[in-house]
Amino acid sequence: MTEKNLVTAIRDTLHEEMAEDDRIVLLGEDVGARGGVFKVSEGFLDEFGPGRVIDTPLAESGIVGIAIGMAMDGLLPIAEIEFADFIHPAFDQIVSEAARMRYRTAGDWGVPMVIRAPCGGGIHGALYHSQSIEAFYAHVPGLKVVMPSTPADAAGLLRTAIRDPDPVLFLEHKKCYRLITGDVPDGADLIPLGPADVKRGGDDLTVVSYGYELHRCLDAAERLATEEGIEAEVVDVRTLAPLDTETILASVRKTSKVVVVYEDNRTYGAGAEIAATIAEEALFDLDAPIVRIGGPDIPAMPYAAALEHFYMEPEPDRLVRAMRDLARS
Amino acid sequence: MTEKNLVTAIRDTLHEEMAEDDRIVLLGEDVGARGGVFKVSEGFLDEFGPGRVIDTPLAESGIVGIAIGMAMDGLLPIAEIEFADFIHPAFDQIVSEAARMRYRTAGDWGVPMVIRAPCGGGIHGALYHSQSIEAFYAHVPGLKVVMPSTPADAAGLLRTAIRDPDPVLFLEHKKCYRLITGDVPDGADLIPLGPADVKRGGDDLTVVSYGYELHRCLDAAERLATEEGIEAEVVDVRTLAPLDTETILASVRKTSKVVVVYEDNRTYGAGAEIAATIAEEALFDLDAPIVRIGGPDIPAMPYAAALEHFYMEPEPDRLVRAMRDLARS
Amino acid sequence: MSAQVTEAAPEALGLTGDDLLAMYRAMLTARLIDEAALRQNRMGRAPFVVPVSGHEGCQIGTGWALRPGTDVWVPYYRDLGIVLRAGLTPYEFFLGLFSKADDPSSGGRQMPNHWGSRRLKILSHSSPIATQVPHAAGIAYAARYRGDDVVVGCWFGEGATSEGDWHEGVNFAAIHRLPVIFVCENNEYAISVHQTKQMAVRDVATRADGYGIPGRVVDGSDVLACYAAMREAHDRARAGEGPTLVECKTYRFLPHTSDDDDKTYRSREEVEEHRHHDALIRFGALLRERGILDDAGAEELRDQLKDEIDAAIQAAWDAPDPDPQTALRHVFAEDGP
Amino acid sequence: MSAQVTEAAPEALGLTGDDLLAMYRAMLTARLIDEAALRQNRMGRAPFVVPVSGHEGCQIGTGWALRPGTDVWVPYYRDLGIVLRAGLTPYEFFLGLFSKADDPSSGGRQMPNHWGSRRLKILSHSSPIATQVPHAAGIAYAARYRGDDVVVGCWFGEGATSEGDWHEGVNFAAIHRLPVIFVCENNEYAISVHQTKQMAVRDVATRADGYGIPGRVVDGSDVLACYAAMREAHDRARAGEGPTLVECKTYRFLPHTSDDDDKTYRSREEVEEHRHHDALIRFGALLRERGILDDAGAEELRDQLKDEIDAAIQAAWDAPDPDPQTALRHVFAEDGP
Ligand SMILES: Cc1ncc(C[n+]2csc(CCOP(=O)(O)OP(=O)(O)O)c2C)c(N)n1
Ligand SMILES: Cc1ncc(C[n+]2csc(CCOP(=O)(O)OP(=O)(O)O)c2C)c(N)n1
Ligand SMILES: [Mg+2]
Ligand SMILES: [Mg+2]
Repeated sequence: MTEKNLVTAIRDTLHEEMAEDDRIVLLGEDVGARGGVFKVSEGFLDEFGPGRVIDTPLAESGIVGIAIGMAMDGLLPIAEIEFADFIHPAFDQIVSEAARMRYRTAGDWGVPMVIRAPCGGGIHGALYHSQSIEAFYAHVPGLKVVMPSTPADAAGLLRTAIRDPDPVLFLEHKKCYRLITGDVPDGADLIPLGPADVKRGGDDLTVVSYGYELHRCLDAAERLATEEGIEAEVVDVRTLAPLDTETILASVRKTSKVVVVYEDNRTYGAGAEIAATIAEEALFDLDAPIVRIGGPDIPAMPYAAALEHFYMEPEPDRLVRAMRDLARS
Repeated sequence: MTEKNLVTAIRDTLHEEMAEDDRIVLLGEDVGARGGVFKVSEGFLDEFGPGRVIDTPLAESGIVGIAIGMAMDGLLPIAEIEFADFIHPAFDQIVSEAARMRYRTAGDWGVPMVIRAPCGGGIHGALYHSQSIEAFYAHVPGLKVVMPSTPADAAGLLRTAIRDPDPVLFLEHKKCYRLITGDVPDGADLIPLGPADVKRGGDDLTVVSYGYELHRCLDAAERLATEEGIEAEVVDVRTLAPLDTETILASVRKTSKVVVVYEDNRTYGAGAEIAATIAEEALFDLDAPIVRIGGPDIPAMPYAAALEHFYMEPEPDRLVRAMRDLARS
Repeated sequence: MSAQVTEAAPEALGLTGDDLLAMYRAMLTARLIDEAALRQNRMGRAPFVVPVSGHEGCQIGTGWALRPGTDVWVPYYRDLGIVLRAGLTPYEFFLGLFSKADDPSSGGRQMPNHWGSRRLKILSHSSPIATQVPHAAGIAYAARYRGDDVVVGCWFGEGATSEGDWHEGVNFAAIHRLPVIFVCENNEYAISVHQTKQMAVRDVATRADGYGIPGRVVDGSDVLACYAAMREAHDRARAGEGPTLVECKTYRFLPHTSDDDDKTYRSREEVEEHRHHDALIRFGALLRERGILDDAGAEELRDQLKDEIDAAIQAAWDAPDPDPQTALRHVFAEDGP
Repeated sequence: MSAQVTEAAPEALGLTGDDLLAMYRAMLTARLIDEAALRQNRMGRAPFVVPVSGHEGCQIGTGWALRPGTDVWVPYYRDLGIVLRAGLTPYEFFLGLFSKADDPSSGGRQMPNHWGSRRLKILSHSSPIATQVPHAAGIAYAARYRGDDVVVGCWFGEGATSEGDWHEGVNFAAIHRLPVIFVCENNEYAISVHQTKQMAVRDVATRADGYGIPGRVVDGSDVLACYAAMREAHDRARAGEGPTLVECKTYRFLPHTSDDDDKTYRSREEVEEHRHHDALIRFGALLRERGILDDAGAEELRDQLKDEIDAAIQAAWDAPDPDPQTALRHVFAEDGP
């Protein structure tokens, strides 16, 4: 075990995997000399050479499309999208090509590729450096969508994603990069894509979340436990697609109360699928209406500190209040 | 009132509006000489001229981006995407530009534009001429998403969309184009964007749907009424965004049972938001778990007749059975 | 600047009489399959047909410079001639046309002409136009990365060149001097949209300069000129000199697809005029001049191919349809990671 | 082919001494705002700064050929010089830098340098690169459609030319011969990615041929050459002759933004070398030669501008922040349809 922050866990995992397997190539904007705008590939260019660490032109659709070609011909490309907000030009290549390749060829061709994208807000990134994009992609059959919230999960899930025979969209919340630290196993630890993870046990209510919001839920849960003796069970979805409904439903059946929390704007967000699944599968286990907390339905997220703060926290202690009210209801 | 099919209602409305207001221009692939692959603009080129009916190069991002520029400078562009499946390259222009323009300028600039896209399957269109795309766009703040199911709604909603000061994604289900006919008011009838429409009254259960599936729900409801005396209330969402939760909740509170039906692949589809909203707002009004029926989680939709039919109808009488079971539960 | 490439003597190109005969046979096969497919469409057995007629010359001409079994093919839906050259059989074509379970491209999941075969090194191709261009660049990158002696051929219509993906894919290939050849089958129309509404230049090849690669313009009805331009590009690619953009001026004799009505956007006279430049006629004449194939031989070949195609149609029609339940398969790899 | 445009005599360009002085003043204002903004950043009052230093010459040179109040500006984040020319005041710039409620571009919603003002005919610009290129074409189409005497100027870096949107926007403008001028501020880098990894050509302007429009290459440190090229393009646009692609060879003296560390990807020597070609120095010398501005006058001007900027900073800093509740506003038009 080594303690590191989330971005270091990703860097180290990439480094270990690239040192292990020369089919892995990294491509994206500024991944080479600059080592990535978040320094994820710092030093990689010198160590692995320009053939494996490719500074691309400014063209996301091309980055993904070229990675698809590489993946169809024996390489294991890892495409870095500089900010998740800039993945949109690649939407067609991801949805129409990467995600459909295996299905449309009845299994003949596959696209073993990872797309890494730093996402999320609360980092003063304004409208185009703060977006959550998981809802768009979790809906796409043929694509796996992962968002780790801890360094250990990031390492284990990324390693599995690289070895997965199908395309994986790997979302990294920028706010977690340096803020979240934790122990990471030193070996080549693999965490399967799919299973959610109960990050905190509790009997009074279930909280389902992921990414940076998960940590805010954990903080709120701790506060409620110490100050009011309310024990919340906190489930980290970890993999949006495929979605682990079993773990979520098991917790809900146990606590009979659930709040779903996500940063993305609320309406038609990923939390809707989670809430809907509970409403279909566990309705009669519920003692209270499902509570869903998402961001305001505005383009994430304004620049001015006051406006950004409003997005992240429309009312003070929003989570603690919602969890308390639900537990007391 | 004149009886016409859905595609004719759209054609006539476009024609009336263009004759009325020369700020309206039509642009897209094959909209000119060919009159559109669905003949929606047949004869328009001769009548309105090449300045207003623009055959564009094969470039969807450009089509939308150019329409945005036109809209920012006083025109009212209607961009046609030949098939909704081909709108994906324009995802960035729609999400980052059209939908965010007003917000990012605090109201200074707006994009009064309509994007028309023929969507949906069951017409032997295979993986890339059958897709449902509403879930991707209904999630985007700043964008309105409309899908009419009747000729009258198509006419009234399209007319309103053209006059709306903000971008509207207008989805036309290809299967409804010629199959669905109905009376259309002859005047310049306007139907507001937002309100859902109860297409059939009933007390035993609520069915929430839209597009072509709505008609299959109505057929099933008729069968259940005549054969078994079960009266289903069928709500046509009509506008996915903004979503009319009041009308949906009012019906659910009345019937205490609800099934949400949509053609798009089920997981993270638009029906999830509808089901989640009901679970939050009307949980204690429900006598049975919410039922959600969506397409299989495969890329819509294979070409072979047998496979396409499986997508549209995995088991025979799926809707009738689900509605009956729910009513009887 | 983009240079015009014109007809060369077969000998100079290293093509034997047998080669020329094989090329003619392939072109004729494509033409006869087209006619047969449209008959199947009229009979109601094939809901959707994408004609090739008019493009056979530039497809076989360019395709002949690639090495089946070694090089990689990245064709688009119009490229029946290319996939025949790559090794697809008429029987396999009709399995696709009838969307049968054994359709090698997609098991009946995609529309006809949406090619793909790992075995034949034909990349799977979707409906969205131009998405295959970056794929071709990526494959060329992978091959070069491993040091494989592989050239990637990437075909598309002039309409595809308007898409951003075309620009991004060609640019990347040029920057890395990748072993890929971009072949534009310029038939003047993107469905109904004439070239003059697609670009303000006469030749797509003019764009090559802007990427720092050579551009070539060839008469698509001149099979040997197409072959010569492609051979040169193939040599450049193998020599590590990077991509070439080859533009073949061609014409589609039939509607865009069986769903199209081309009378709405082009005159019969225009179509007739182009039929006079049919590569099949022109190349047939060349074979006659050179005593490789006389009229009797041509007739015999045609009859033989027709029989083969009829047999293929029968066999394909009798082949099993996909099992509905299989619609759920292959969303992800079935063996798992 | 893309032609090289070189310095012309101001008289020949119809520029008076006052014009030259005004141009110099604008360039100097941009430079001094840059320095002041970075000081604010170090003081912790401006979290994010996008420097312009090095680009002032090509911005003021090209921007001067457009008519404020008549023509439309489609700039990108680096274009402080352009928006100053369009009429944005230093005070308004600092309102944006401090994301204040009265920031004319976005009311503090967008990052600094994400310009936009209906009043000044400056199109709102987002972070995604090159999305404004199709917008510029659309605006030019609308203006031409109405018969307005309007020219659209569209600025971007060389990095933007790799995006599909750039290709699609320029192509459409060329097809319709729209009154738009595409100006590439080529500073050799897209953040850290050098031009040689972005394209296989020396000049972006080489791409013009492929769209059927003229391309011009100018030395971005030669203000009058930039003006001359833009004037010619402006005349063409007004004469209905369509778009021009003007490439200005320039250089960014400072890191990409206040978040960047350019030492990781370029040497100090390289940066120093380019500082010797600072357009501000070169243009200042020209004014001296012509007796338009002597050293004393230059000093005086600098002091005067500094005072103005300091006053602007103070006023902007004291301006009110946006009210948090307003974050919910303007998702849609508030008056409704
Ligand atoms: C992204 C996308 N947009 C639109 C279409 C609809 N479409 C199918 S073929 C075609 C024209 C293609 O023309 P071209 O590339 O010249 O090839 P050709 O058919 O002429 O051989 C269009 C617009 C599509 N398939 N994909
Ligand atoms: C679509 C998109 N991808 C990536 C980025 C991140 N990014 C911001 S500026 C930039 C480089 C732009 O370079 P260039 O166009 O040459 O302009 P310059 O900054 O050199 O003036 C990049 C990659 C972005 N803003 N948008
Ligand atoms: Mg064509
Ligand atoms: Mg640059």
